[in-house]
Amino acid sequence: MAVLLDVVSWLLLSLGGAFVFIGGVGALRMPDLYTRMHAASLTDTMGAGLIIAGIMLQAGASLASIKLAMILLFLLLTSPTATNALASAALLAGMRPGEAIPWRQESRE
Amino acid sequence: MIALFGVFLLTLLVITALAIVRSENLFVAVMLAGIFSLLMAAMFFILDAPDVALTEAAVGAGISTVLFLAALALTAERERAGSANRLLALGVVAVTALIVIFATFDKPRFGDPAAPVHQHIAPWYVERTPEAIDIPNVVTAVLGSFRGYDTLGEVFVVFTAGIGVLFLLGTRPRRNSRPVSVALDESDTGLRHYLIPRVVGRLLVPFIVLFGLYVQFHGEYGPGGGFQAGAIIAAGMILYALLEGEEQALRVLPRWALTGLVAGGALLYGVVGVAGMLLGGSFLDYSVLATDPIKGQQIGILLIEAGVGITVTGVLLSVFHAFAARERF
Amino acid sequence: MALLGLYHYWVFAVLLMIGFYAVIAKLNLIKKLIGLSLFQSAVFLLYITMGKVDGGTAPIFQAGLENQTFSNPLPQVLILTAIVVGISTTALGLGIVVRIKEEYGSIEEHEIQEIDRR
Amino acid sequence: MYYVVTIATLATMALALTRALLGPSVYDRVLAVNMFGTKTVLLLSVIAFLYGRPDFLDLAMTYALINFIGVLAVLTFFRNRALRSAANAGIGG
Repeated sequence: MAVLLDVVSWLLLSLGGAFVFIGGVGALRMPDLYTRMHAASLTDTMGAGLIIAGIMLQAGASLASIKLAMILLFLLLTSPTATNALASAALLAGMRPGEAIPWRQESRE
Repeated sequence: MIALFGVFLLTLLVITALAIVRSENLFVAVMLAGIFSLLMAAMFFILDAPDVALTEAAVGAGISTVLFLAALALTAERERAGSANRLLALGVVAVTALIVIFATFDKPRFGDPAAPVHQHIAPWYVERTPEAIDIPNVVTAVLGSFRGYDTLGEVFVVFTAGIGVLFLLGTRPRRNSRPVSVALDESDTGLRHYLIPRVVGRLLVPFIVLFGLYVQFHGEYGPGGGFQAGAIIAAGMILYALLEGEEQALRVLPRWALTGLVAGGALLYGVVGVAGMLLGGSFLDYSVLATDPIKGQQIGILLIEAGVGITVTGVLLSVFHAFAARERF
Repeated sequence: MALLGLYHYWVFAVLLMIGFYAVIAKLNLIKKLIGLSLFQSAVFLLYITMGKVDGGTAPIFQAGLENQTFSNPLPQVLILTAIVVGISTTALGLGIVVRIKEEYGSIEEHEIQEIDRR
Repeated sequence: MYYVVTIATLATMALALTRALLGPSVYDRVLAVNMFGTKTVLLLSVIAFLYGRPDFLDLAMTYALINFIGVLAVLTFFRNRALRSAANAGIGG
């Protein structure tokens, strides 16, 4: 049972790590602000969720697990909100989605 | 392995610092300073200082960005081109850098238990804490009791800085100095029209204040204490002010209450010290506060930490309101 | 290992000098304040680095850590208070800069000096 | 295995920092700062377990709670700037 728990938790941790990294690459490589935002939010939802779930399995039923659950809850509340606020600010300043994407510009010409 | 993580973080720190100094857009510099603070907190944590990391987190994550942005809104967003004698400055910096780096070769090896810093009084603090004060967090014990006089000084510096900001920005500016005013009607203050941030933010405010109180009163058992708690509670109230507009925040916690907090916390600290004198001990000696000296120490630390937390909350909030009010004139 | 220890000190020196450069070479007053806080952070880092002990852990007692060595609590106490003092004094500095902007209409050092000379 | 997660997080931090340095717009930088903040939450919680001191999770909690105040401050900043320039245009016109 303990081995199974370990295997599952390591699996979650490495998957989470992979998602975090993929999101990071996306945030660097995507062509414009809004697509980058989409990539960055992947690290906060999938990545953070899987990693914290993995640590929780290691921590077992303890105060630490409750704290981790709270951290995940707050992350899931604040991070999409922050992205939303940022998108509002960018739209307010007149940035339109898709303008920086190369094929869009070609098709417009 | 963890040491290598530390090296990586330190390298990121240097890159960030260079970028901060190079960027001519002050807004970008402030954003990068936010990253710098995050890296600093992670570094403190790796170097076994969770208390310091918590302080950096509480101050750097919200308050320092908010204050710098408020100052930028009142001044200018861009640095004007042109610089002082850059070559001379670079020369001075290079020479000083050589001297400082030369001095590092004489420093004790990193992490050496035999280094002079660890010989003098620090081991005594670690040894004496269980028998004299009996709380798990040695940092809080040293901060509150062994070096309580020091902390009193620091609290008064924070107090004085807060009073200074109030003196500087509390007066009304001359009318002609700021011709443009942001005229708003009551329903349009803060971020009231941004539904999602408003709903989530309002939900979070009580949690932040509650967590601040936890940090305040859990400071004897884990990382925490008055300085961190004050910054966290102030951050929660600043969030409320950002969402609902500053007038609403001032209705909840009016200016006279803030001034009361600023003075009351420092006063509480001083009164605890004087109480020790009146009960037959010396200034800031808590052992006489209860019949059992250990109990007295714990009561004393609890009280002065509360004083610290109250003053820090009051000062940071007063400073925020002073800057925010300036923007509306 | 020796190089690792020196790296910590060198990063301190480099950060200190970056902050110092911003303070003396930049003309913008807010940039100077940001540089000053970088300088301050470098000093914080030095103190905490010196407090670290090999194999030590944070100086907070916990069940099961009876024979553990602890890192030095003293630098942590000093820096903890210094961070909060630092933000208060930075706020004071920003207040002064805002007042300067209102009186002179500029926050660039050479422009302010020019106005003063008139 | 904690090491793998830590390395992934640190690598992502480096990527986010690169995005913050490259820009191009200020919003990209704000996005990078926000992303950096959540990565710090993960890093701090993993290292707390790596050190075997899970009671230090309070730190990660602090960031999870108050990190987004910075983004809201940015939103307020841009909103007030837009209002100011609108008022300016009103006076000018």
